Amino acid sequence: MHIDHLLAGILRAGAAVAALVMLLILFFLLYESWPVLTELSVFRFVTDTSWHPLERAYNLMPMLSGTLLASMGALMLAVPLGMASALFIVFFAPTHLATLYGRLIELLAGIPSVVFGFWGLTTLVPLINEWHPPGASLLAGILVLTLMILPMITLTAYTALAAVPEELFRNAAALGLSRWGMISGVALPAARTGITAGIILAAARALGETMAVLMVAGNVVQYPESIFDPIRTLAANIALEMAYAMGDHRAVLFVSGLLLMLLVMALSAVAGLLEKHHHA
Amino acid sequence: MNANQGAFTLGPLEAGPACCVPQPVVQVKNLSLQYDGKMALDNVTLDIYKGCITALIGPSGCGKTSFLSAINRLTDLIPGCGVSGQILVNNRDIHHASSQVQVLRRQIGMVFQKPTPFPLSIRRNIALPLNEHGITQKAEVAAVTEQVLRDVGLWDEVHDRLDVSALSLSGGQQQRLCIARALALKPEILLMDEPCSALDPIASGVVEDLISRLQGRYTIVIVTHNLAQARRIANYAAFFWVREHAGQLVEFGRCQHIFESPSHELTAAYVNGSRG
Amino acid sequence: MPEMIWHHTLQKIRDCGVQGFVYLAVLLVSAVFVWMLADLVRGGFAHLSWEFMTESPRDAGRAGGIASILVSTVLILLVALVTAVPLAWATAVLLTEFVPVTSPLGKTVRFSLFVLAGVPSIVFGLFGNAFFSIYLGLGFSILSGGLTLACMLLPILTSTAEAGLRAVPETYRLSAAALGITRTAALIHLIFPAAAPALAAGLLIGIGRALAETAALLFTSGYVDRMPGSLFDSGRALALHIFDLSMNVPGGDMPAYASALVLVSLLLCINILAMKLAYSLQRRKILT
Amino acid sequence: MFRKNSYLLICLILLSGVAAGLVLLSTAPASAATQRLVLTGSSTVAPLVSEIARRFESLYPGVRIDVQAGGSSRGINDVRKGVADIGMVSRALKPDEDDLRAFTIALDGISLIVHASNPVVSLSKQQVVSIFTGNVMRWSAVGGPDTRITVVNKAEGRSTLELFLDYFQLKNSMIKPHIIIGDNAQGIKTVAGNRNAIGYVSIGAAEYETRRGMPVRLLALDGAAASISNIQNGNFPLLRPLNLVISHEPQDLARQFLTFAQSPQVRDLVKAQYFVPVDAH
Repeated sequence: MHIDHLLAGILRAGAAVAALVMLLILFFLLYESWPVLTELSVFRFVTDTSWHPLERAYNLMPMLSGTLLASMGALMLAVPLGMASALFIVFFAPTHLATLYGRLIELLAGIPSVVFGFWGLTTLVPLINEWHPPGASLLAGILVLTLMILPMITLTAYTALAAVPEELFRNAAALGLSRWGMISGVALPAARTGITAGIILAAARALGETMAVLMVAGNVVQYPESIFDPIRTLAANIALEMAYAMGDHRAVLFVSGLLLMLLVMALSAVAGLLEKHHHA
Repeated sequence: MNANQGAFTLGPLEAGPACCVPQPVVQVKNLSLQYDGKMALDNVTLDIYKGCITALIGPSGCGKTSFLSAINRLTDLIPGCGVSGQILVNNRDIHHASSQVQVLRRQIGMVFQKPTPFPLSIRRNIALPLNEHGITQKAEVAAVTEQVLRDVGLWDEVHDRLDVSALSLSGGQQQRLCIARALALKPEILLMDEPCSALDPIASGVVEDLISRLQGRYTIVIVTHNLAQARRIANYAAFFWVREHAGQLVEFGRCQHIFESPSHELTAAYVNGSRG
Repeated sequence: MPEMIWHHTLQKIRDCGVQGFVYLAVLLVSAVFVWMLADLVRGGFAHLSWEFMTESPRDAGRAGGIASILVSTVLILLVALVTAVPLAWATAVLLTEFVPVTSPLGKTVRFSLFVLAGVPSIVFGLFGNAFFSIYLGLGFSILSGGLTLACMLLPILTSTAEAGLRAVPETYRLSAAALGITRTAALIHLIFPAAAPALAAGLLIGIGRALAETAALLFTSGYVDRMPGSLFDSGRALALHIFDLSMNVPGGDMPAYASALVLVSLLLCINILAMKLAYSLQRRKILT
Repeated sequence: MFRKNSYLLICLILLSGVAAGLVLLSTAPASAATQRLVLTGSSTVAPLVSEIARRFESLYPGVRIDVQAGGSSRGINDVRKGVADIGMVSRALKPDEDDLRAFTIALDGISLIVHASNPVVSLSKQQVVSIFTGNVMRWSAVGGPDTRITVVNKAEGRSTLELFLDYFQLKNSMIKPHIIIGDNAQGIKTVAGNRNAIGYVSIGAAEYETRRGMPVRLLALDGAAASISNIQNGNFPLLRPLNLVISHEPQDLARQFLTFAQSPQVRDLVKAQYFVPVDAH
């Protein structure tokens, strides 16, 4: 009896520490960004002329727009391709090919972002540069992000589709539905919540990604006029400037970290809710 | 190996004395049980007699399994389960602060509906609970293992493969192993929750036979849906019924009485197969 | 009925179109990935050698190998695991075995881990820099990098362990309790062994994550590329080495390719191992 | 028995962790006994200091010197925060930095670089300003091929950027860059990989990389060729000192290292990096 109590006590302590990490992170982000949040008006982050921290201009909007544009562009490419990949595995491919392709996608899901960034830097950027200088651009960022989130979308969509009961398909086939009729009418609606949750998680990943984008997007703070213009994302900005930032500048970087975290948290909360809703 | 070796006294079952005496070992007084505030068992008072087989019968959901779990305090493990009333085992309140639940459960063995061997070897399945209760000497553990496997008639079937996974046994064998595992701790009381219902008819027959041979040595409380089985092996029977969404004890008495001349019309209807 | 035939023809065309799109997409995705992997192998294989694995980098990584990088990577990983695994598994055991799913404690812990799982890695880097490097005074060291990674690994290790422990049949717990076995003993002798494949798979996933991480280490473990003498020294992780070589070292592409190849093969092995464990787990579930 | 295997695997991973931990614990006291110096800051100074540190270590066994690049501002920042013992700063200290003390170890210049295939050999001050502010978008306007110019700018916090802006009397917000880079080496690598790019870096670093075969070329500034001799005789207009800075009275080891870094013992190293030793100035 007492040994169980002892163990429960130890476990409680462990769990408390694990839970405290979250609070600690929040506390330190707030603590470090506090000087700016209290001294500077929040509007400065929207109304300042640009992002020139050494000239005390702290407009985060160009980087926020860069972050959102890169993520949305990546989603626009990765969702159709990822869905097609999942449909291929579940419905179109012969078994051995499906397994092979599934393995390929699983392998890609494990490739670190820095390798994607490296490949983008050495292969994609020079290619785009040939076509439309300077090469390091929103487009390169979008392409690299697409490669990164595509496996994620495929795997979640595959899991959701595989969880649709087999009888539904048999019934659909018995009703004489065409293949696309079956997929669009039965499979996709049945797997909808799972797929959506996967896409939202992929979006969160794209928003928070640092290294790959840092390496290929050019990192110029601006509102891009075309996809060939370079951009800087919030995450890349932190990685780029954190090392030497002092005073307000450092605090603003923590603010952008906070902003990024809230964005990503909101997305994963939506995904979590969807999933819960789905299971209920 | 000689079965009578060492301190272990249980002889071959066939030779054991069969004594079922109307002397209460377990006294259940005003037991009520609820899950998250919903009453599952309402005010049950019942005595379990020493050395006898008591069958708990009644339709599904009338609280028989809950009643069983309350006796060895397995209800502690169910979140949101509340128990009120008193249960005395050998005149000691099982909920009394000084009574240790591990000791209680050693004293009261339990066998579940589905065979539940641990994913370990056959030998380890029996050795693990022994070790946990302080019996660690290898020779003693081996002796007990052989003894209880003989008791359940499994020794001849498995003695040459004690180190294979218990999961490789057939369903009937697994259930007998579970009974052997419970017997290894030398319990006074055995609780059995439909021990035959998950088995095929032949395996079920073997296990039923085993249970009836255990009569007299152990006080057995068995939940069963098989009325014929209850009639064949039990000395006493307790009939439960659902009233107002909660299980209640309707009638308790000798088996013969319950099945042949029940005092309550519900019991009569149930044992005749017209209700339930 | 000509309309009906027309309708069916349309359907067929549509089906073909969809099929065409799916095949095209798959072909494109496979082609790009094969292109990428081929690039890595082509670029890195020639540079790989025994010396590359056993020598320390010289001349900013252009010459020499990655031995010190590998040592730093392993050390950072170990610090992360030694810290995160006990915490994560303790939390998982508490959540599955000791508190009900709906209890306030369980809900709080689960919620905070859920939130933690959504935090971008660069934010972990910010936190690690502010807390471990500056507030605790660990500076740029393997210790602060490893501890930052540990925070990052907590949610993934906890959730995999929790799922693994929950998959252990309830009957084991009940029958162990019915035999008067303490929870602690049941945990050690029954539940942990039964959940071992899931725990191992989760551990491998965590290791994979940690090996791939760059952003969280940028401002915590630093990027000194020398052989670390102690945990208080700065150490450059393999992923960070690739980043530095490709961004900051003219002529660093070849060793960067080779390092990337090493990292990807390492992660590949870990993934295959994790997948094998997961599959064997599934197969066993079907068998029993 | 896969379960057994995975149990073994877990044990193995954890055991190796514990073992490694023990090994490290046992080595920790030993390494605590060795003296350690951390230097961070300018990517221009870092390669030189790394070489100096290596020589210093070979002269004084048991000393470990870690060098990390990241920009002059980082050097100042880290020294102030106590994260680094010595900061590397590739410019003179500013008036608001009088809490620090600087030790100059070499001189360097800053000049523009283009890809080696670019026919342009020199640019006037006005042309540079036009290019960097986005008024001139194509190389043809300054005598090059008819391609778009890719402007490579330095990230904020780099002293190379500050000195460049100062010299051309620009503000960073006026520059219309296409790529932002951090380290000198990244700038050289970017220009080497892009035929249309123009950037500006430390002359020493550019010289070092061109000698190693990087396809970049230094442009003359205001008619003065970006050469070592022009820096040495002070004819080059965009000069700067390479400094090591400290925030308080240096400990024994730090003082020893500072003295060593300024001594003639490292002059060959300074020259090997294509910088100009101070005593020769």
